[in-house]
Amino acid sequence: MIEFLHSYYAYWAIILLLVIGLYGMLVKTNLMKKVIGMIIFQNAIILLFVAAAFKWDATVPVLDPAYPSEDPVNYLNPLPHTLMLTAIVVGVAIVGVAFALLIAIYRNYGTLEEPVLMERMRSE
Amino acid sequence: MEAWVHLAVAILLPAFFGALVAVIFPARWRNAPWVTAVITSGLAFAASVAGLVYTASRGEVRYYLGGWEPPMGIELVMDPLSAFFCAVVTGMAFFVFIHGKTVVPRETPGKEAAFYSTALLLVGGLLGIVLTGDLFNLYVFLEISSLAGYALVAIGDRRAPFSAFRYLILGTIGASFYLLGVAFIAMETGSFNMGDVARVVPALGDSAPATVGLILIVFGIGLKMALFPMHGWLSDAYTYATSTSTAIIAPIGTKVAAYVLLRGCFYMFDPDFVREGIPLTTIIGYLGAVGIIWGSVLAIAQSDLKRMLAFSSVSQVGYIALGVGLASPLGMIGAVLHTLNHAVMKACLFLVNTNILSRFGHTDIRRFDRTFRIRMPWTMAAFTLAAISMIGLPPTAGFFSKWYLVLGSWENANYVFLGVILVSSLLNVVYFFRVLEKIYLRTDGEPYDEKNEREDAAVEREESPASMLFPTVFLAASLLVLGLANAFIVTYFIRPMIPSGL
Amino acid sequence: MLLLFTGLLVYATIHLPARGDPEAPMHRKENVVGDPVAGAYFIGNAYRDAATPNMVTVILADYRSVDTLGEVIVVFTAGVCCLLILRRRMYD
Amino acid sequence: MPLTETYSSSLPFWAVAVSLLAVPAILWSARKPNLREFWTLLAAAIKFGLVLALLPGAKEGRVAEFVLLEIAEGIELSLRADAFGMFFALIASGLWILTSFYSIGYMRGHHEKKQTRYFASFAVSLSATIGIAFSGNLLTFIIFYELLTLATYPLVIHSENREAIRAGRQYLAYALTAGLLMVAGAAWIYGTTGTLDFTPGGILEEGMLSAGGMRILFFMLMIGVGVKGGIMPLHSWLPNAMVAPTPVSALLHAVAVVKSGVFGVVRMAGFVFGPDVMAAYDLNTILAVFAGFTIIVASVIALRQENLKRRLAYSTVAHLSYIAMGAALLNSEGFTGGMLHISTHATMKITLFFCAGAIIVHAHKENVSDLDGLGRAMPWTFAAFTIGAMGLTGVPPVNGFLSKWFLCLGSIEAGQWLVLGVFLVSGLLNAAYLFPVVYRGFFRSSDKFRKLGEASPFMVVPLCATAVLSVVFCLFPNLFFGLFDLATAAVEGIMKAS
Repeated sequence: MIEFLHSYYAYWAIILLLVIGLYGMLVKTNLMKKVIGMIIFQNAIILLFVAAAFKWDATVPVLDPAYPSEDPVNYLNPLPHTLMLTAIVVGVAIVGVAFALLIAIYRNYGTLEEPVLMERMRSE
Repeated sequence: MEAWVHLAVAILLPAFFGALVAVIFPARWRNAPWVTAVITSGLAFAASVAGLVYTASRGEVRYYLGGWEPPMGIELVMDPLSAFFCAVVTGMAFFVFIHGKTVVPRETPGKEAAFYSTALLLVGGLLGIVLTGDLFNLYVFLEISSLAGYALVAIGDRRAPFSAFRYLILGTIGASFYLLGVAFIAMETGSFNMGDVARVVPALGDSAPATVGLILIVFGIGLKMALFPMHGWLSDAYTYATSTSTAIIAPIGTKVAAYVLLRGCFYMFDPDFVREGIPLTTIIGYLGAVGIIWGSVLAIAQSDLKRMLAFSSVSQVGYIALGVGLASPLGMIGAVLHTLNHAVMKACLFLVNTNILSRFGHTDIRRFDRTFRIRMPWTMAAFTLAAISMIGLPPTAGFFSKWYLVLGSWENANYVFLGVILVSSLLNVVYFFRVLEKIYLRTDGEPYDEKNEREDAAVEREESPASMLFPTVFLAASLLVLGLANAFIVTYFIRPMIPSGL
Repeated sequence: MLLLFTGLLVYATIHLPARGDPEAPMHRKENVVGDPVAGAYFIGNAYRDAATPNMVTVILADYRSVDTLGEVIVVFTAGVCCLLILRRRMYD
Repeated sequence: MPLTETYSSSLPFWAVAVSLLAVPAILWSARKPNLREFWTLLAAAIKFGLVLALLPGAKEGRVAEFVLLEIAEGIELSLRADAFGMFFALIASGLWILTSFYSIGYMRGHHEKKQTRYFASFAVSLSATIGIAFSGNLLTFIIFYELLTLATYPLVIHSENREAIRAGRQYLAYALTAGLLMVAGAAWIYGTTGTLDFTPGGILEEGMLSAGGMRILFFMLMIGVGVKGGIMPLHSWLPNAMVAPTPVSALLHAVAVVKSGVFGVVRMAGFVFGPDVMAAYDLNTILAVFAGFTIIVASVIALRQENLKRRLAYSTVAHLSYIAMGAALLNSEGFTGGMLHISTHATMKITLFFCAGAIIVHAHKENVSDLDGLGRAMPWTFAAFTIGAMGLTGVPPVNGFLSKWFLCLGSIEAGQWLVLGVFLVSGLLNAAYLFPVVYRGFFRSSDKFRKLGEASPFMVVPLCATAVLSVVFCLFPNLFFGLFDLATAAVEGIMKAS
């Protein structure tokens, strides 16, 4: 049982983060908080990939003469790490565009609270 | 063979190259971004058609980027399915760009370069999704196209940024779900290459993470596709954006999501497993069926033409989902053919919408009257033809995709789908003939007399300029051609793409 | 809905290979049908292929350089998007 | 009777296409009425000539076939001029010439607006009708059937007042629903048999579907064609479509639309289901019940109609079901009678509608009670009306007698005394609702029409021509291009194959 928990607790922590992020995106009414939820959600996925790349008793994927590279057990899996570098940048780009949209919304309506915003949009 | 391999790259490169070029011209060359967009999308279109013909006759093309064989490197795969979708995407983009010559400078003054650059990025991203053979690479392209999509939706009236923000939140959820699904599949199979995944998954037997991964991908992509309960973003996004933005996003955005759905369900996974192991395709099909009815009913309730067309998109996407849901060769033919048909119809209708908007300044159906026909006869003729096709009357293209779907429904003995297709056609009649009556008939109920005739004779013809009229009428006319040539398309282009397991 | 999502994910994760297990499909040299797996190949061959000790760098810049190109395009897209969204509009 | 053989010929295609090709010419010469009407007449004449050119072959049992292209995977857009199709095409294209002449007189006499749209739609309708006649398979049939719906919609809403628009909506709703049911039915048949080609004796065979499935399929297809054919619970669009100009009514109710419907009924009965399947699953009884009900009820309703055109419309509803009834009898006399009634009813009813139109345009009267003494002012018109009325009642020597004779023979042959009773009772009802018009016209006197002369020759000549045609057709049924032989040949094909 302990072993089972030991093997899987990281995934569950990530799921918790995912749910928090999703909750923020779907339920919060402040648009900025939605963006924060989005950031949490994206980063949780990144963590999941990184967790998947993990191997017990392995070192970072930089070639080290002390660890023979013929045996992949010696190094962490480099592929998910690489992919996540890309994913992080993609995430940042999305957040950037989200902020640009928030600026545009604020310029047009002077608020980022969804109920107020809906009210003002309806009264146009 | 050697030279043809490069076709896959030749489709992909022009769009991104054009996006880069479009922004570097000095501001006083006002038409330069437009010319760039038309030329690059035209090149991509030509390459796509060449690719389509090539793959139809000689099978798929695989291009190893950087020379690294998969699963180490990333490959571009141009098989009949992806070549077909490339042709649809680039073709629609080409015609919409031509149409934008005078509209874009009016709707987004001073931002033509950014507009065309973004639009080309959208096209490039979508082409990347279609062509890539790598799951993670697909995510990158998905985000490129999504970002461009958000920005295109955000320009428009005052409400547009908010609808774009909602689209962004939901779109990001969709893309993240996709990535999550990819994570699970990769952790089970050890590879991000679609071909590898397709080989490994059957060997795994019943794998819970891979299944959940597929479900996450399907629902993530379902969000992008505006599949029924996830369609909320679409109507506002399409309505408040500028009309050219809508015209470029609407025909191709949701279609590429449908491509991912097809790819995931029938190519990466064993169709039998998806159909029977987990009733995933059946769920997709029923969601599509509900979406067809729901979208049509809401379309009837709209008084604005653009919004009506947006809801009709929800309904039409449902047909594609329904074809996927049948999970049979006929269903697949119906779905793929409807992708093409609906892309052409919707592009044509949104271009008509733009023509009306730029001539009359509004698209409020309640204010349409018979002078529209006299002032813009060709545009209205195009609208009529596209509307008939949307309803699904022969010999226009819309009829035939429905025909294959109806055949498929009978084959599966799925009477619910059958009923939905029939009922929705009638609903389409309601909302399109409502507009047609307004355009062509006098609805004031007075008898036609000399006074009316003099009034009608006094109305001047003010058709749109040729750059707008040509794509509109061409797309409308091609609906007839596609209708009559559908057997050819099915036999030569769609049959070869049906996976062996289906 | 959130509960459904959580349940689905937990169901999937408990069937995943244990975290850090070097025999997980992602880390093995060959997958079940006998094809090479990318991760192990990178560890074994990155230096030989690109003469760079950092495997992540090799993958980023060589094996999967197209992803990186895509990443650059994403940033470019974001830039153009901001330009399109934030430039002052005519009626402002 | 030689065995049927098929030869390939593009004539059927050109027969369909010629009026479509006339449409751009008609639209192009919108501002020159004489030129525009010239195109219509030219197309009508060429079309008739092309159909005639196919006739010798069809009589010898040689079927001209033209495959245009593959319209859907595995299904071709094929046109086949078999005996039955030829029979219908001959009637439709022949009467188009007369209707065109009459239209010109009517539209100009009435100062109708939008005549260009009118003539263009008319031309498309005729293409669709000939297409229906020559359809070689069910999908081709459906395509032309839907095209006919679209093409006749502008004709129904021609006057663009509220009534017309409502009628148009109703027409669309009925016809498009029907079309969809046919699409679904066709898909079912294709899924079951793998073919949709019309085959004498039927595509379907016993045991292919369960009894319930066969009946549902039958209902789907029969509702599909029955809507246009005005079979009773589905008829209500037809009298409402009366708001259209009279030549349209003549076209809708005598030639193109409703006849396409009943033509479809016979096609379905003889070439899709086939007499054997019909008999095996009691499908003919279902059809007979609906048809018999329609004949009696529509005749009774017609009795009570004050508006002359509406009265004729209900009469049409009743007479269309004669044809369906003929098909339901499932013997050669029944089929022959039904087919002949397509042609005989066409000439008779077109005569009556032409008369009604002439009365409307010339005397501006629409109601039966206003016609007192009009017969003396318009003797030719009323004489023609009398002949038409005699024909519908079944009095020799008008051709209605001929078809009724065969229908009655068929019902005796089938031992269906009830059906025979229906025919006889409806004959009496016909007399009861048509002869009062004649009586009022000729034998009641009124001063209202003393100065009124006869209507324009553009109208009078066609209506007299159709009246004379009705009589001659009865006396010499083979005089016109061997119509009678054609009908018997078609019936023989069906009966022999089964």
